[in-house]
Amino acid sequence: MLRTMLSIRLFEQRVKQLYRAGEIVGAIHLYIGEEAIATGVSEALRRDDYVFSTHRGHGHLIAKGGDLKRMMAELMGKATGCSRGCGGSMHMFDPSIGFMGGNGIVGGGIPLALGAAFSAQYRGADSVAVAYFGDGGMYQGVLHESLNLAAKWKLPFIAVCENNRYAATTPVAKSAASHDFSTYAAPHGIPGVRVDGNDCLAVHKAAKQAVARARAGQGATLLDCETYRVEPHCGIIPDDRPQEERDEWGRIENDPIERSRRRLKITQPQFAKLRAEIESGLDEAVEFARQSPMPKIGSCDA
Amino acid sequence: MLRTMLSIRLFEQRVKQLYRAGEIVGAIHLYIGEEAIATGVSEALRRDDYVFSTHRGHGHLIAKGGDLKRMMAELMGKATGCSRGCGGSMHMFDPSIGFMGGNGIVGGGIPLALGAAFSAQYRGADSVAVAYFGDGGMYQGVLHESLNLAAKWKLPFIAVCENNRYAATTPVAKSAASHDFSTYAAPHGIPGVRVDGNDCLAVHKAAKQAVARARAGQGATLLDCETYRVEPHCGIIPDDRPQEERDEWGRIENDPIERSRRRLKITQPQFAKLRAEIESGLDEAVEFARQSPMPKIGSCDA
Amino acid sequence: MRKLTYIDAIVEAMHEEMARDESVYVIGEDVDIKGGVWKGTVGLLEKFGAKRVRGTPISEAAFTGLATGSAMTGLRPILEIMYMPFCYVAMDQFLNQMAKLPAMSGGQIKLPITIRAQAGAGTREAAQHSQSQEAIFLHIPGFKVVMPATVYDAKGLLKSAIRDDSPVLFIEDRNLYYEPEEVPEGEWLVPLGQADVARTGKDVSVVTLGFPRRKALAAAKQLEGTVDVEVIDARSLEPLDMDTIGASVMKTGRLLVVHEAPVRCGAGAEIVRRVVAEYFDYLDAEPRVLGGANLPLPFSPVLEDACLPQVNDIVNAVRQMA
Amino acid sequence: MRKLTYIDAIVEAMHEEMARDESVYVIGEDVDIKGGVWKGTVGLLEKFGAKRVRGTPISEAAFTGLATGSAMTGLRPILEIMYMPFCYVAMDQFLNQMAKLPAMSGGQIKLPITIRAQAGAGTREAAQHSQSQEAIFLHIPGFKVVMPATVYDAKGLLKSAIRDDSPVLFIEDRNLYYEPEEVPEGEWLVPLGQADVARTGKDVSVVTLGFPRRKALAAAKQLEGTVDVEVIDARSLEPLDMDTIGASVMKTGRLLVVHEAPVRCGAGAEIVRRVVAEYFDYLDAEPRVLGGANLPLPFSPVLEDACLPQVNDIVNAVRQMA
Ligand SMILES: Cc1ncc(C[n+]2csc(CCOP(=O)(O)OP(=O)(O)O)c2C)c(N)n1
Ligand SMILES: Cc1ncc(C[n+]2csc(CCOP(=O)(O)OP(=O)(O)O)c2C)c(N)n1
Ligand SMILES: [Mg+2]
Ligand SMILES: [Mg+2]
Repeated sequence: MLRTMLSIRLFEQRVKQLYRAGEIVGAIHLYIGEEAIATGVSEALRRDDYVFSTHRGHGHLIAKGGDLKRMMAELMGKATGCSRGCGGSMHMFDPSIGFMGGNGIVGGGIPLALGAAFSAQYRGADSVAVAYFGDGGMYQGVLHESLNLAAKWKLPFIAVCENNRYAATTPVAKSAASHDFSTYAAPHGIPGVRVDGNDCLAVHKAAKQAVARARAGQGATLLDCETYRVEPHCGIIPDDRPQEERDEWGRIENDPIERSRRRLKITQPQFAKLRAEIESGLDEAVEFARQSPMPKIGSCDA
Repeated sequence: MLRTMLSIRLFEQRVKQLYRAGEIVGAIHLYIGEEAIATGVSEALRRDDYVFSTHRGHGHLIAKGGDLKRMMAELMGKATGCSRGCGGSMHMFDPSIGFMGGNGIVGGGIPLALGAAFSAQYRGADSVAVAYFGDGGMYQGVLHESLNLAAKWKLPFIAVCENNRYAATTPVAKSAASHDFSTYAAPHGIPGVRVDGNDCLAVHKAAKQAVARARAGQGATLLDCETYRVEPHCGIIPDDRPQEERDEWGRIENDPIERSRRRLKITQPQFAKLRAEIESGLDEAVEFARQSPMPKIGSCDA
Repeated sequence: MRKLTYIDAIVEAMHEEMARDESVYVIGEDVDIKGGVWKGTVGLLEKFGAKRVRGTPISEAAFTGLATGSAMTGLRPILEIMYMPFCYVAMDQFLNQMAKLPAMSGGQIKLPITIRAQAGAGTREAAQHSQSQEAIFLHIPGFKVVMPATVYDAKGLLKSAIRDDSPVLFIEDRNLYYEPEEVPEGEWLVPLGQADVARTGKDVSVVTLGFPRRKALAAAKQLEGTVDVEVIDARSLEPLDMDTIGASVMKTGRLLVVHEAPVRCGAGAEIVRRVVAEYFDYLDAEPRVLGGANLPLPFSPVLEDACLPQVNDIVNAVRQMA
Repeated sequence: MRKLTYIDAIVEAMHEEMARDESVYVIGEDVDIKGGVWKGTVGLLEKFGAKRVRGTPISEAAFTGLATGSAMTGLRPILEIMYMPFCYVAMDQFLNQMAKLPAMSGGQIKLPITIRAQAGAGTREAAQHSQSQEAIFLHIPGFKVVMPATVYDAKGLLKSAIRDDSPVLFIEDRNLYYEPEEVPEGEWLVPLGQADVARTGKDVSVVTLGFPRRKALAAAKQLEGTVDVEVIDARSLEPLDMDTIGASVMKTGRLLVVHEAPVRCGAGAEIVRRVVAEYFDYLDAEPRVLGGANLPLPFSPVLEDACLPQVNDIVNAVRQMA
């Protein structure tokens, strides 16, 4: 999992550079600091399981096995992109590995994931479907409708809240009457589990249980993963969060990657080597994206 | 409250006759058997409190003090109707007594009521707003969004679920993962109260508490009132509910009006007199409606 | 020939297509209880079981999204919306998701979804239960849209819709549901994108959408001897059969479009735009649209009737242009 | 004269109207945090307090309904939708509730609501963040709709919208937000229902909606000497100033409408329909609409640009008709 988390981190840092340099345009939401969630969840998934992502989805795709070259090409709007340049950062797709797309609408992907879970049940497959969403997604009614349906129909559905404390500039404490989103599961009679979202092992453990339940036909689970958004919400929005809060979450001991490195007792030289490997893959990805042609006019007319 | 309940019952029976006779057309949803809810709730309300109703709203309006003449005229599509013939059964309005309209969209009135509660708070008035909805409304996400907002902003908002076990032909047990809707309040940290919805005193007691909380600035409450729809869902839909269930709810001891009569020790002759009084008011209402002119073309071009 | 009602034709189409393809299933409110409110799913539960006939709670947004997600992963849902205005509750799922996923994915996602939406007006159910929405689904790219007005077309178009690989909005009119018409035995398809010349004539082309087909035919009958009216039932609005409409206009030089939706930004305006753009030189008079009044439909029968185009209105409009 | 940006003009209008009327308040996501994502509410919180500047959770359906309910009971909300396609999440509240309550109540309910919706395209934010929806709100009766394209109009129309007693959809274009233009000091109103003749000309009438005003003016400049183009910025789509458009068409005999929304069933088709119905005999050539491509907007810059009407497209279209 360390490798996956580091791949996500370095990918996002590269994206940030390219965005600053104007090589990548549009709206970019970085996953830095939240890597443990997608990594821990995907570690419990198979290729034929489904993932439905959000506006902040690069990490979800990398963790599901996404191709860095085609991702980078997508961000540059190239014909070789994983959505052929039609989707961009918020709408990457790779159905061949069960990655069913990012979503620009907060909460919009949740019932879609429900549908994939339904489809698995219908076909008698034991695949499961994961819906990621932020704390902001907890305020969208469709989540509650979906939890009810998933519970009632015992669908292999896993709702993963990436509770990074902010929806754009609005803190959770200002929007949510409840502060523990795992309690939203109770009225529907499904497990709601609060997890340390900066600990990939904790996430993985909870996800593994949820996946096992789902595969066994026992239905849905809601995970509330506590984490923190290290970067600003999006390129265009200045960041005004309290410095103490950022310092606290910024502490090296809180960093999901560093926590994993220490736990695995990876030495700094070993880590540097891993890092270098990933960076060279990223060099290739960027080069691939740069060299790729622009899509032909008309190529998104699905 | 007995008088109010009986007025509702007899009004609805009159509507049923007129509907059968073709004098009333359109979609009519009768409130028979559920009279204790609106009656118990409205008994706790003032004229300057707001009520937002549903497709099954005649009882809500009568309990709030609605004028039977103008209601009957509305049902006949007349110019003198409480919505000037523009609304019909599902869209009766009487803002002068705080009755802010029926609603043809399941759940649609809930956030409107939230707005009236907001408005009261904004203006520093101590009015409260009631949103009625059926068990079917529990499946609409906007309810959950509204509970969160009401809780967070401590709005004087009272959500009243008329849990009559069916949404059209679908029983609660088939749709809801949870069987106790009062539990939906817990994640938002507001009181959720389950009430015997066929006992106007029980409803009234719960409503009084909710209203007191709301007026005191302590925020919202969710009431789950258990009742039963005695009539078919709507004129056009045949009724296929289990006979045992209907028999059980049909038992005279379960009838909200009879329960009230017995409790108050009203004798049958007294009751017959009350009934006759109400019937004669209804005769007038029907006559008024019949004699009223049709609206002029263009009169609904608001 | 045999007699069949519009709603039974719909049921028959679903029976055939569900038997033909295991991935086709039905989802919507009450669809698994005695054939649903409109009797539009009669017998399906008994034949295909609860797995393939899914009654839902009143959660349009969730189950519309569910249908879409299931189509993304191999199924072919038939999604029933009990009354068309309830689509609005699920509009994000229709217009941001279903409409856009195929294009945003660069064509990797196919959505073989049929949306059965019950529409129609004149039934005294007031504004929130009666509203034509074809123009919205035509304006926002991503849907095919059909509006059958005969029993034959109901069955044939529904079967084509179910077999199509993109979202098809199939708009039904409850006023047509229960009156039998003659139809052939067995199976047939009506391809998407073909108008039906319901009556030939040489003086004025009247293009209808859905229910007004009947009213236009009645008007044409009344006008017999004075004006020779050609009635074209568009049937399929996207794709739209401009060839048939254009050929008619080239013959008559006069166009009247009739639908129940409000005129402003409606499908009639679009047909006028296209006819004007492509056949301007053939026009002998200004093309016109006769549509619903520009307000939410009132309840009172006298008011509601006045808001909808009636046979007389068509007669008058045709007289004015001929 | 002084320089002001479009977004600051909006802020100024709200400051003035909130100071003028206690019942006016602002509600939307992040509006109370540093002036919001777009800086469209800067200073309001400091001046008017948290009671009148309400940041909401991401619950568009609930807070749109809340705004409506508050308007039913005496307040005058300014409802901000962060990106226009998010309206779909609240579409029942917009189209079944806000649009219909005044009519269904027989006029007893008034809804003085201003909906500030941030729209626009060309910013590489892909299909779910860029979609013009004016045609939907024009088609479904119940709204007034304005689309200011200048700083002057942004302020003047917003003030008129806030003072109006019915729901007014105020469509902003993010591409216009931050570039200053010259405007007068103090207060002014621009009445709803008046078009602006942005440039007079005698050969071709180009009617624009929103942002394309600029492109049409640039095209007119390029065409100077060959074709004399009149550019009419519709500004207000409902009510629509047909007198000004008609007068122009009577002069030029040629009409081109330009907007960014897809052409099918768009506002351009509606303008063509009306011009054809009312000014047919003045037309010397077929009226045309130049609009967005008929697909969800793609991300890739080359593709997105190809989907939107550009200055060159306008030049070519005008050349073809002149
Ligand atoms: C329905 C909807 N409303 C508003 C937005 C604008 N928006 C985009 S991301 C965002 C914040 C989302 O917060 P959260 O769900 O917590 O995810 P995070 O960005 O924190 O990962 C907002 C308000 C949107 N995309 N969709
Ligand atoms: C959004 C929406 N979906 C479906 C309907 C159709 N419909 C009208 S009433 C009804 C059942 C409502 O059940 P419930 O909320 O329990 O109220 P009840 O009729 O039992 O009083 C349904 C499905 C509707 N009006 N609105
Ligand atoms: Mg967040
Ligand atoms: Mg019920």
